[in-house]
Amino acid sequence: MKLLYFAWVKDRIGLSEETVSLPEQVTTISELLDWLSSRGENYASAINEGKTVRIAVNQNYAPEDRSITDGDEIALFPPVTGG
Amino acid sequence: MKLLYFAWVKDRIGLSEETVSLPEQVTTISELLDWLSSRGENYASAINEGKTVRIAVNQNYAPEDRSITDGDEIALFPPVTGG
Amino acid sequence: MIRVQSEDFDFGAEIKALSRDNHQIGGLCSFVGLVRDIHPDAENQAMTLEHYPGMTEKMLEEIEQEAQTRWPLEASLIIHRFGRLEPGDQIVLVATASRHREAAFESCHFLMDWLKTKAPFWKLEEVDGKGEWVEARDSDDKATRKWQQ
Amino acid sequence: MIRVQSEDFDFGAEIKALSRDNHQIGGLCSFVGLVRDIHPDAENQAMTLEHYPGMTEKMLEEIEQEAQTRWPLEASLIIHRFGRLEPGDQIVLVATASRHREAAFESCHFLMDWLKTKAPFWKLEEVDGKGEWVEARDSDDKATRKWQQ
Repeated sequence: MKLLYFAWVKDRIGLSEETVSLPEQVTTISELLDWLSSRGENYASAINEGKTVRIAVNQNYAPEDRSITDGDEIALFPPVTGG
Repeated sequence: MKLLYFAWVKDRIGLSEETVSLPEQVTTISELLDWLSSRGENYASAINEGKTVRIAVNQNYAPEDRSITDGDEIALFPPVTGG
Repeated sequence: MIRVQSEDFDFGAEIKALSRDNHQIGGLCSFVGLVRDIHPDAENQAMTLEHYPGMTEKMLEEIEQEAQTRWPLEASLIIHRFGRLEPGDQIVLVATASRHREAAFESCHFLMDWLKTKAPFWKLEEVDGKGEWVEARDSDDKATRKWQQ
Repeated sequence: MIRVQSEDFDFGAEIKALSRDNHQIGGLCSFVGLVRDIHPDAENQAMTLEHYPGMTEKMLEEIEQEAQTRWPLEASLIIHRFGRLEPGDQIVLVATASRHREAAFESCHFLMDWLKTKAPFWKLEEVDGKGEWVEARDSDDKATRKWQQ
């Protein structure tokens, strides 16, 4: 699975993207976030910061109960501030 | 008194402007309109058309009960349609 | 700033001049009104804008002043043309600049709505040589009233 | 039409191209967002816009499509820049053209409001070498919600 990070989520994790193999029990975004948080303090601080992280699956906004598979492109980022 | 006419008010009266001496009994816009209407069919048709004629006194919109004097510049015109 | 003129204007240059060197501007909203081709089958059509010289400038200045009272504006501009115009020609430009986008959007919209019912301009539509004065629309009065609530 | 680019754009030329040869357009509303000088005492300040290539274009296209569904538009354009910008630089251009002015004003305002909360851009403010991510504003969420009622 391809993971992309932007803005301060990227800064905290220390990566802009990575490719991971999902453990079998991870089938939703919510489970993905829990699993990522367990991978280290950098992930935990990026993901749990005030619950403000936004998620896109294959370049569309997605809710936390959305199912995911290994072929998806998942992005984690803060609320947007363009314009 | 200087009178100015615009758009279809001008077309019906047949003049774009004229200078008139007010009869003594004409002291408000309302009286001016009545007096003008009595001057001919062209004035009557321009002024009484659906009561839509607008009045400006010295280049400001004015209500019909507004007092007027010989030194004023009075304009009669249809509702505006610019922009 | 307001201008009443028969000549065309350069939209891009006007907007650039309006915001130049003012780095407090975060948003600039503008509106251009154009002459529409409402009689596609006509051989000739034109729009002639008559106005009341003197009162026009006075009303536009009052309208602009009112917008500056209601919103914190860094800059504003109204240009309105008069005379004979053809389909595609520019009639009016309204632009407002502010620190934030809401003030720019609202004040620009306000200026157009007010101008429509207060600035002494009258449109004469000419189609194949026959002229007719455009009638005022109720919707324009309504648009003005929404800013008075 | 949407464009995501690091280069600057020529506002006047873009607007001219948008309305050229379409004589059904009666009103054209546009908005330009500019980088503000929010730290006048700083020696150096800049704004760096990060974005999510691919998703940005997709979102802007969806937003533009939504505006075209809601209003009868003759033309529309969104240009959003990314990369390093300085005070006075143009960030974003939104323009809509319609037969009537209300549709132009409303759809342009709608596009800006939606873009603000849906297009994946993030602003990094840099002041004298120190960078800080700009926080999302509640007022932007509210501005988006008003179009959902």
